[in-house]
Amino acid sequence: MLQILTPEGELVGEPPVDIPMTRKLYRAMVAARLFDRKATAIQKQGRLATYAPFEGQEAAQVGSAAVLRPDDWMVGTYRDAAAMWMQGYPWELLLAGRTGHERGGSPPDYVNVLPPSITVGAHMLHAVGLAWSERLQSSERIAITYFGDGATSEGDFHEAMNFAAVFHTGTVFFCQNNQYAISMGFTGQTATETIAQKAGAYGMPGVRLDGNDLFAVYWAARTAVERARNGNGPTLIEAVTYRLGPHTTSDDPTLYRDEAEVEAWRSRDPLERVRRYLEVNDAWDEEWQKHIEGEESAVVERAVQLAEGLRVPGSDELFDSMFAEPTSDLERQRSLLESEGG
Amino acid sequence: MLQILTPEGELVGEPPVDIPMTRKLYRAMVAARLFDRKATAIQKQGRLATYAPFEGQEAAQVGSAAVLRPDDWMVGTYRDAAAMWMQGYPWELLLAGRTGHERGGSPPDYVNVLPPSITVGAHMLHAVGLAWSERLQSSERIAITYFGDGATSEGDFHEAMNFAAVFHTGTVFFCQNNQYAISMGFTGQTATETIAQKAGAYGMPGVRLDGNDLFAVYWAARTAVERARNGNGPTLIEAVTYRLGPHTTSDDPTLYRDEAEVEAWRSRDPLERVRRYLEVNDAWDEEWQKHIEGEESAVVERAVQLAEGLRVPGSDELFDSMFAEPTSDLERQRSLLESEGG
Amino acid sequence: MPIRTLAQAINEALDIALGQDDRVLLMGEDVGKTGGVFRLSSGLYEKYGPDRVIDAPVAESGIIGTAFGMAVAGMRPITEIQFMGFSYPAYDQIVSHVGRIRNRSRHRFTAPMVIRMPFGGGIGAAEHHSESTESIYAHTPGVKVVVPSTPYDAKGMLLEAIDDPDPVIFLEPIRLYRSVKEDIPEGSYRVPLGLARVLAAGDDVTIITYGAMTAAARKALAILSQEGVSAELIDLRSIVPLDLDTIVESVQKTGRAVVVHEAHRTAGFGAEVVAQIQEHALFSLLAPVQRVTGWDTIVPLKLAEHHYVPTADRIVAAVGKTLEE
Amino acid sequence: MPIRTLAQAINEALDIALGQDDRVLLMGEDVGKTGGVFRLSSGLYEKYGPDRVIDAPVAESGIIGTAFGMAVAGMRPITEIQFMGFSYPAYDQIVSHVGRIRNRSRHRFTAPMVIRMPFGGGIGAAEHHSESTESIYAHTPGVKVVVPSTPYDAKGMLLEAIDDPDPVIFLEPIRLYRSVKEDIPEGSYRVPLGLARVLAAGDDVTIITYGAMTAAARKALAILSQEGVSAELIDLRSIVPLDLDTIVESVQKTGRAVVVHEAHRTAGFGAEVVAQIQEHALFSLLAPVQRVTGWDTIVPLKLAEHHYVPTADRIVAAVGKTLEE
Ligand SMILES: Cc1ncc(C[n+]2csc(CCOP(=O)(O)OP(=O)(O)O)c2C)c(N)n1
Ligand SMILES: Cc1ncc(C[n+]2csc(CCOP(=O)(O)OP(=O)(O)O)c2C)c(N)n1
Ligand SMILES: [Mg+2]
Ligand SMILES: [Mg+2]
Repeated sequence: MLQILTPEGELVGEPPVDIPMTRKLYRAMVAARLFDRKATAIQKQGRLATYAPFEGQEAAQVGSAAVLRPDDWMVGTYRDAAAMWMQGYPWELLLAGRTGHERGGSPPDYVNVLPPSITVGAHMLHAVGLAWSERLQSSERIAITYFGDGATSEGDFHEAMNFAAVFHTGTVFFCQNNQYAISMGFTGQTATETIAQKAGAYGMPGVRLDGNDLFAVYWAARTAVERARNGNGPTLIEAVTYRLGPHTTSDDPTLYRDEAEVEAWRSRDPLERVRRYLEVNDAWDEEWQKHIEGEESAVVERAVQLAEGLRVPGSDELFDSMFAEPTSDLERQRSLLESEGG
Repeated sequence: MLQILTPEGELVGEPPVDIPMTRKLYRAMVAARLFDRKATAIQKQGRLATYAPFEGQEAAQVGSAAVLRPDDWMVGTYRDAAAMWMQGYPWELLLAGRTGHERGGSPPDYVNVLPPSITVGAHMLHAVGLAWSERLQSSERIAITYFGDGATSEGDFHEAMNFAAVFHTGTVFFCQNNQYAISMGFTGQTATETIAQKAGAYGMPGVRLDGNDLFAVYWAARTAVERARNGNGPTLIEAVTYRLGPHTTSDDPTLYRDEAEVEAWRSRDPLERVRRYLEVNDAWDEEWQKHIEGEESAVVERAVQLAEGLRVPGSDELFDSMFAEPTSDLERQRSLLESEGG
Repeated sequence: MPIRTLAQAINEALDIALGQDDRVLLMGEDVGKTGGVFRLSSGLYEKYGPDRVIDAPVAESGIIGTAFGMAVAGMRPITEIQFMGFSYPAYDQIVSHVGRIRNRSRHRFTAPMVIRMPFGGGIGAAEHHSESTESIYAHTPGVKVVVPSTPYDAKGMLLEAIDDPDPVIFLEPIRLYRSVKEDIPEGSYRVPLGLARVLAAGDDVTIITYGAMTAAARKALAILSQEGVSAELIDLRSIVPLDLDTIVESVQKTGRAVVVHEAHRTAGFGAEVVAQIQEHALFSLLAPVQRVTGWDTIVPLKLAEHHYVPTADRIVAAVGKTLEE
Repeated sequence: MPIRTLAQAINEALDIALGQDDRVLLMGEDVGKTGGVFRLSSGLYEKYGPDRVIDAPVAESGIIGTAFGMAVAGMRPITEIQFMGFSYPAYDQIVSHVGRIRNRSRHRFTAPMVIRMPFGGGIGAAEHHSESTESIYAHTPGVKVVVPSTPYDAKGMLLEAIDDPDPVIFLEPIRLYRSVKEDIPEGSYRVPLGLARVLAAGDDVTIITYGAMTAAARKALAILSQEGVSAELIDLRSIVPLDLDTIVESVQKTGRAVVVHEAHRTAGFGAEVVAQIQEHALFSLLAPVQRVTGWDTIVPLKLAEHHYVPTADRIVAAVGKTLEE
């Protein structure tokens, strides 16, 4: 398992980024954690429908998204808010999906990130088609797709991997093996020791790495993205990580795992090891920490306000969003709703 | 690639069966070929709907089915008539599906072979459930499933392999890699060199062998079946073989492959090498060949008569075959058909 | 008789079935250790063990396809699809195999299995979690499709479904899991499949519905009765097979009907009910049968969901239309 | 104007679209080297190469799911599912993604793509090869569902579908591929989606159908006219959206209607048509609308298929019933 930065913050390999860049990525991880905790908190207040926290997976998401070009495609899940935000998806829209507003699925024009996928598995195929399409249009854009350990059991994972390998698409398959699919532990999901080895079934390279190690993630993602961009085809990356929180805010993880296991993974926290590394390199102090936390908190607060301030969608939006032009069927239904006083 | 008997009929390993058994299996292959050619011939006369010939794949089917117990489960495809017949599915019923009679899907009580699967991929899951069910009922029955190279691209292949490995079911996955899925050559189907290596994605053993070599097939199938029966879980077998005929009688293979390729594979004929081996061992002569051909032809002829003589299903059979008891919906529809003079 | 929610009633039925018959097993995502995302199978994993209450990998086709094989070889699998919106990856298995094996083999092989699916909206859930696409299953030959809306029916129908010699799709209205309660018998009892239930008798109009929409319809009844309109309320309970007699008898009496479902309108099951009414009771109709339905749109997320899921007010308005003529 | 079969008309439309617009591509099993199992894309692989006419692995979800991604990123994929009965593994992609992305993203992302499927029976094919489950797609929000029955319509509608900004399911009646021929324009022309076509005018009864059943209906018309019955024949051509005006106008004129399809009866699209007629023209009806349909059974194999697929005689009998009242 590839590792560059140990949980203690010691280098055991060549760091893929310099100190200023490491500070930037660290700050992004701090921002992501603040967002995640804020979202969890306001969900408890009933201001969001269920929320799927990603605490513990910040290095995997931030480190991998950091290597993309701004116009690359990203297709992730309900748990990949940090990666999507890195690629330009505003926090407020990532929240809006959870306040129950479809507007949340509509990132700005220049952001090539599909709305978070709720179905498990299907979206990986989309990333294959996106990258394929770009190549056919002679563009250099690649596509990265995020998914979990559970998703590898779906047939669509298989079809996506196979199509990507056969048609040699510029797709990076980034699996966050966070050890659980809701209550199902990794060993119940597959009889293999790793997810990375599944790449062999497709004639694709597979890489396994410490997903809580920002540097290992960054290095492997950069390698895979370059490979994809150069027309050398897809890669499967398995980032071994852990979901420290519940599956979603409706989940009760005590039903299926021990606190001791969680504690063991807490000591492998992806932020803490980078903090130590920066500290040793005189690039971190309490003051800066407070400063960035203050700034990023303000951004998150503002995002919450924006999300909650979005105009509530009226019924017209319903009928107007299905096709470029509503069909006659939908126009009839619109009148019917009116006539029923709805 | 495992091989025991070369195309020239020379042993390069230990034969898994003795001479009398080899004669029995050879005779079964001869019978299968006669059936296959007869079916193709009567299809040309319009007496069958399309037919999917298996010429060239006799060793794969006969050799693997020969290792089963009579009550083991078998789940195969439209091209696996020889294997099914080996397991007790009467030739006449295998024809009846093609004369357009549902009765063809109904083997005798004691034959645990599901009707030939027309959908590609889905049936492999059934073999997982069958074997699983037997284990839960403390029975020693195992399940073998036959499928092609094309089928490995379907999501259900993946889900079946994964469930079998995770739940450790007594399932043998027998892939006849006959190089084509209709017009799609093997190299367009997957980017891997082999199908056997896909087993690694599931933590399952995978074996690749010369599928035109009766002995290699027999040996590997026996090993896998024993493994399954002993509770040691599933195996993937890739039998490398070739479909000498068209995909079905409606197919025109000249559109996608060269005659030279076909000729090369003809020289690897699965029957001929066993014949040579038997001949060298004084266990084959022209006379015996004529004798068995005569007898097996008669059996096939009789099967054609039986299939064509089956009572044509009336409309009642339609409504009576959907549920144990027709529902009220179906009873209404039955009356309606009558009232419409249908 | 103890008071039970619909969720508890299902739990009891599962417990009884697993306890009575070794061939019965439950399989689905998270049904074991956690008792399922709705906790409907709570306690059963501990009681019957991992061979009988099976936590499956995240693969719906795998769940239905292997359960199908199990059923063919003599087990009685009950499968849980976490939400109806996640049943589509298993759709091919259901249409192409589960509903066909008896016909394909002329009764030689059968697949007695239950496919449970929580369905319907109204709880402000995430996308795909509010689906109500029962009509696609109603259009699938070889499977029965039933929908209890009370704890009593849920328990009795589930036990009946498990014993049915054919596959049964068992739809569970999410919104009613914990919002309806009633006294139900302890132990085993049966409610036959295929029979509707008249929840309230009335003379002026027939309201026909099923699932969570029975709750909206009950509210509508209360409003209507204040307005002096006497409505008969039919809970179909089973859409395949359909209890046509109960429907036709009622419409012949009232001369007016409103069919309510939260499914999309076009080719929703309401169309079938309307078609049957007009085939069998056209000349009793005093006004066109009205359909109160979800729209041909995606079920909206929380903030706009009320524009989609039928409400008591929309039902009342539709009844009003039938009374205009 | 050259005489073309429906199959040739489709081939021409594909050729024109591939020739005119680099974003257009065709993907499916065996569509390339062999030109597809029905040879509808013959010659196109040679002409446009493997990047534009793509032989896909045997994986329907893969085909639709990757084509969806391609469409989102600017291509105009035309996918071929070999037979409608093999579309079910892709059902989840269609319901959960193809039909939803525009709504999910509030127009930010769209998936303009065509999903072609040969459908219907009557040719004594193997199991799964005679499916006609269009109503499940009609019940799927966000996709249009169209069904040409003539070479002229096939070409013009396919070109229109390829240009449509939204996903279109394009159903091709297998039985008509080579059995209907007519003069059609060379080059490009369009037939708008969503409009029915009156194939024959009449006064006594309206027969409403689509796909291969137009052929049976035409035969029925011939028989009826000998019996002195003047029937109007409507080919819906599009089931989503539905051209309600044409239907209602005709039924208001004739007072009688028969809806014909080869799909299973329960929750088939005929139910929707009947429901719409009774909603919009109840008081014009002189008799219950009749549905002549396939049954809630598996489509039988060759020997018994004629008990299933509607025939001219069954249509005539149903017309007779409407005239009895
Ligand atoms: C097709 C489908 N099946 C089931 C679900 C319900 N579900 C939501 S998340 C989840 C577990 C996914 O686990 P994993 O892929 O490991 O991702 P993680 O949640 O751990 O990030 C399941 C089963 C779903 N959303 N989609
Ligand atoms: C789900 C599904 N998709 C497509 C088809 C059409 N089809 C029939 S056979 C075939 C090729 C299968 O190839 P392979 O698995 O290699 O088996 P072989 O025919 O070579 O024995 C295809 C695509 C089908 N029957 N089922
Ligand atoms: Mg996970
Ligand atoms: Mg093959």
